Amino acid sequence: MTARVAIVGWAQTKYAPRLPAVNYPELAYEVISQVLDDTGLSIERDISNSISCSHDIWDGQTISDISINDVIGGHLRNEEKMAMDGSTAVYYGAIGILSGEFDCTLLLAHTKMSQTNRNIVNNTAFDPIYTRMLGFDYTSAAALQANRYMYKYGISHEQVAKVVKKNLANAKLNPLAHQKGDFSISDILSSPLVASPLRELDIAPDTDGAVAMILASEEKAREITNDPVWVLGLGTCYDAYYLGDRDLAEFMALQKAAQRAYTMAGIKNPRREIDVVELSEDFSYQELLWTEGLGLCAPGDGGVLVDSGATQINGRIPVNPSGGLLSGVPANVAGLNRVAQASMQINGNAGEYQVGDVRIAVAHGHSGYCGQHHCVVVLGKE
Amino acid sequence: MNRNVAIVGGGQTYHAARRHDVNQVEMVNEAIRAALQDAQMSIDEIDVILISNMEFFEGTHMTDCWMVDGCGAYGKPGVKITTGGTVGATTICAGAHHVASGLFDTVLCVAFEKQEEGDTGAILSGVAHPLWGRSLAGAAVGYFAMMGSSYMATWGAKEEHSAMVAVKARQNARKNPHAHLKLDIGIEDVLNSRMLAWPIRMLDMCPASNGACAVILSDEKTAKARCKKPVWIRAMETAHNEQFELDWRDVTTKRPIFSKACSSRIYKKLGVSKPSEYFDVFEIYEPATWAELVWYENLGLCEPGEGFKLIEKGITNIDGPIPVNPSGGVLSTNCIGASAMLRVWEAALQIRRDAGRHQVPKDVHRTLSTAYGGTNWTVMMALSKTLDD
Amino acid sequence: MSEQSKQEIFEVDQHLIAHSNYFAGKMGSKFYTTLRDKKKILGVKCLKCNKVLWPPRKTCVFCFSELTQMVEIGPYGTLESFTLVTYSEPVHPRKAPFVYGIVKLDGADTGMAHFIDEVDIDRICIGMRVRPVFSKERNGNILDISYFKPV
Amino acid sequence: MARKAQELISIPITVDVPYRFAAGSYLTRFFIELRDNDKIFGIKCPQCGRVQLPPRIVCAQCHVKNEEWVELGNEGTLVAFTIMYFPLTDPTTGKPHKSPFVYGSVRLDGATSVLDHFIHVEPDMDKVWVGMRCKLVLRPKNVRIGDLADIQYFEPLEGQKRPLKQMTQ
Repeated sequence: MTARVAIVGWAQTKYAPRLPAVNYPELAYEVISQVLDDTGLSIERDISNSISCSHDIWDGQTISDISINDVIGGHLRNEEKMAMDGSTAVYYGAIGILSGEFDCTLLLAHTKMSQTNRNIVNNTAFDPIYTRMLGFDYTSAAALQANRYMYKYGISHEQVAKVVKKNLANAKLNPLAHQKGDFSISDILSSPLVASPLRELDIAPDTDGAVAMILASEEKAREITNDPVWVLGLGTCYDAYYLGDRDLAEFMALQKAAQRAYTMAGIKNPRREIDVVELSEDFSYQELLWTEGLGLCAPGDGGVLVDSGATQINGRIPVNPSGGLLSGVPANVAGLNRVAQASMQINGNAGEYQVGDVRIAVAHGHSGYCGQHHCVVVLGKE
Repeated sequence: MNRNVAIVGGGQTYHAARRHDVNQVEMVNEAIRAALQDAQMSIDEIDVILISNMEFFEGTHMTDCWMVDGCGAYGKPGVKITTGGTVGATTICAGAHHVASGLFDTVLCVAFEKQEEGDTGAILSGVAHPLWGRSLAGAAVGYFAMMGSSYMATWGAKEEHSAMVAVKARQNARKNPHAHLKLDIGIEDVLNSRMLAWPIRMLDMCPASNGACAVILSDEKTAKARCKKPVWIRAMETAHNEQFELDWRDVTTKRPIFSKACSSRIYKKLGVSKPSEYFDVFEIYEPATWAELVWYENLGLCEPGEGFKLIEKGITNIDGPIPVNPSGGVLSTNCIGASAMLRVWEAALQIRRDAGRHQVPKDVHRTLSTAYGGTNWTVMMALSKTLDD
Repeated sequence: MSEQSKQEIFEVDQHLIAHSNYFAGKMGSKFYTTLRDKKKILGVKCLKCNKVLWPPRKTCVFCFSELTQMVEIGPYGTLESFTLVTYSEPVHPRKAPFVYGIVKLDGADTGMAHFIDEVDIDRICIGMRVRPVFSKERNGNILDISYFKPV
Repeated sequence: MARKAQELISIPITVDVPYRFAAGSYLTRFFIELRDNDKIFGIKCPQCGRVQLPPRIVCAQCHVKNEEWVELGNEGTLVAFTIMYFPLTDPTTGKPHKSPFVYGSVRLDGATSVLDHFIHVEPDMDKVWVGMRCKLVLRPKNVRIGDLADIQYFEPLEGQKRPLKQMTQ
């Protein structure tokens, strides 16, 4: 890529299981005003367009960016909404800047999971003709994926539990996380069963929160900050739709999305060149599966990788030092939070969970059930 | 834009109130196969697929994932963008951004709505703030009724004028094989149709349609190598409006209005001083008759208060000097998610002279399309026949 | 706004209710009328991929070919994955606990997600052979198959 | 060969999603004042001075935070209206509003924004006009819940006459 796009600022709410005092535009305004204050930018003078990221059914409002329009500066201006995971806002925002149409883009993702029932919401993502009436939701679908994956590669319950143990311990270092603590493998394996093999601690908790971020062209970024985080690579990919269409232990779409992002970023050997990964594990086992899809280890070796300690905060390739989604990040906000966390690592601003000197960081988000659509973002230092 | 972007192909389904013979995926696939055939391309030549509709209108979450089979999106990049009724045009903007970015050469943009499957009334009422006016919601009809009464009271127009718009749309639709409401009606038929909210009658409003549209965009090199009649995207602009102050219905308002803000920006970009002469055809998003008259004025086709005189004099007829909606427009076909994309595709057909019986007789070098949705939002797109136009 | 922070927390309960009606298409209709009237399960064959897909569809997800040839699959099949669901939701047609599985029917290359029943949860395993139990009253929807059970 | 038309299957599904909407800090105060004190409050933009309804966190025009609460009059001027003949369903109750009825936008004294609500007049074009003065009628206090429905409707002030110049037809 000859032209370059930078992340010049971001802000996050503190995440909580329930924030009943604010509605979602107010939640969004908290992070939007903070990121504008932090960067010293004004909507009127600096922001050329904005992209919000949420779903009507989560928000309980048709065309729900109607309620976001005012706080994001959409009045008489350009606003668009991604009905996907937050990572896609970074992808599309960067493309807008590379197109030459825009030079400074405000991104937002918000969700109040507490205001509805995730299983009823997610049931509507299943096709109405062959599957929805059976009552599936993302958790029961994920359980089928987990079981298939563990069976196919002989991944043990202990290996999966190690992801939970690691991420919830990492989360203790992250002041914004709400689910955290020191859990033993036996604590995790004895937490209440939800849908076998998934137990309560294997599942990202219901969370309310929002993230805002600002992207800028290289020229604009230089005016705004001395510490731009460069967007080096981007990739998205759709997978097949029906639960039975693919072997759920495989990850064609993630592999392709990652390959596209790596090629663009000039990454030839992801295992060596990537310093830290913030990926979207809505469920514990997904961290293992996605590390394989991202090429951090061979297919089926996700369990071996976690056993080796490589993905620990002080390991060879730390994964989710922030605590990941298991520490409490809302659906849809997930991917934008991953990009923000990865950016903090690049800038050395991750505080107690900084993994050391980071030159290349990878953030990942996915939409739909069992990873129907993936988005990979490669970030780098100057 | 960093690269020129052309429309190199497109297609649409026929639009109808009932499509019991197809499911949503199959209906979308009809438009995609038509677009690929029109562009003489195979799905393997498509780099990115952008799928859009009104989110949750059919009661389904993540519809883009469901559409993967019919769109040929398996293993391909793509995203879903939604902006309400404007979404079809927003998706073409997104496609143009993808091509102009230099990362992709060919993009397939898809938009659809199968309104008969969803609960349009319930979902439309959800547009209102849950705690502010939802119990009175569904009043899109009421909104345009207020616009009509404001227009009449201020400018002295008559109900016959809105009826003329209704007649023009449905008579044009009779020339468009894809249109939904192909009605051989006159002014009296409109005035005798059922009163919904004074002065809006049944025939003053758009129908609920099922249908899909697909448009293929390419960079200049691909377009020139592969396409006999590329149509160039020259400018795009988006303007939204705040959530609660919906001044468009009040024609006397002094506040800045989304439609005027957006058109003045796109005219400035293109150096347009007289839009009625600069553009040869307009395809505008008119959910109700009165909105078409207000669009004439907001787009600067005439002075404020003169819009009804344009329709009275037949100036915006298919064979008039400023043809507006020769396709029959949204008043004849409203598959909401696709409606704004159809405006752009129909404009491109006019430039290519491929519109068949609804081709305008005059030369067409430049067109302007508008979209409408959300709480008075619009997306405008200017197309041209050559890069010198 | 200190004054406001002391305010009561004001929340309102609402439902968004939408009555939808989804058309299965001609191929989907043939699948359901055959299931309802003959208790037979149809897939569709992609001649290019040489695969049989379930659910039937007019376009091959893998190669974009137009598909027309419906073929009977099953009724026996192999369990690809399963889960024991312990929670209840209003969208569930069965009361928890129940078992979901993915069944690859004989002659098909893709799986069908459905219920598994009449099974000892301690003995259920991937690779297990299963067959469908059809509902007594069949209405032309996916619940015309009641569940799959071990052979 | 005459072929019987194929039976086309459809699958009816009712999507029913429950929500617990937070009013948020601004609407909470508005609804409590309405419910407990019979008062209507707007919020004033510190930059452009627009007094906005419903009260909201930012002025969309200026993108500044709104903080100044302004009590509005319970009387106002009708700025637009229509007679609804269409039996519009109230999505929160599932029942239709009885038609025909008059529905309009009233600018309460002191407000920049308008408030859309029922206008309690006969559905007759001669009985309602732009510029008509109206007042708010609230539900009895004991049945108020803190909702826009605590406002029953606007009713015209007595002793007004339709201005002659404004002939609608």
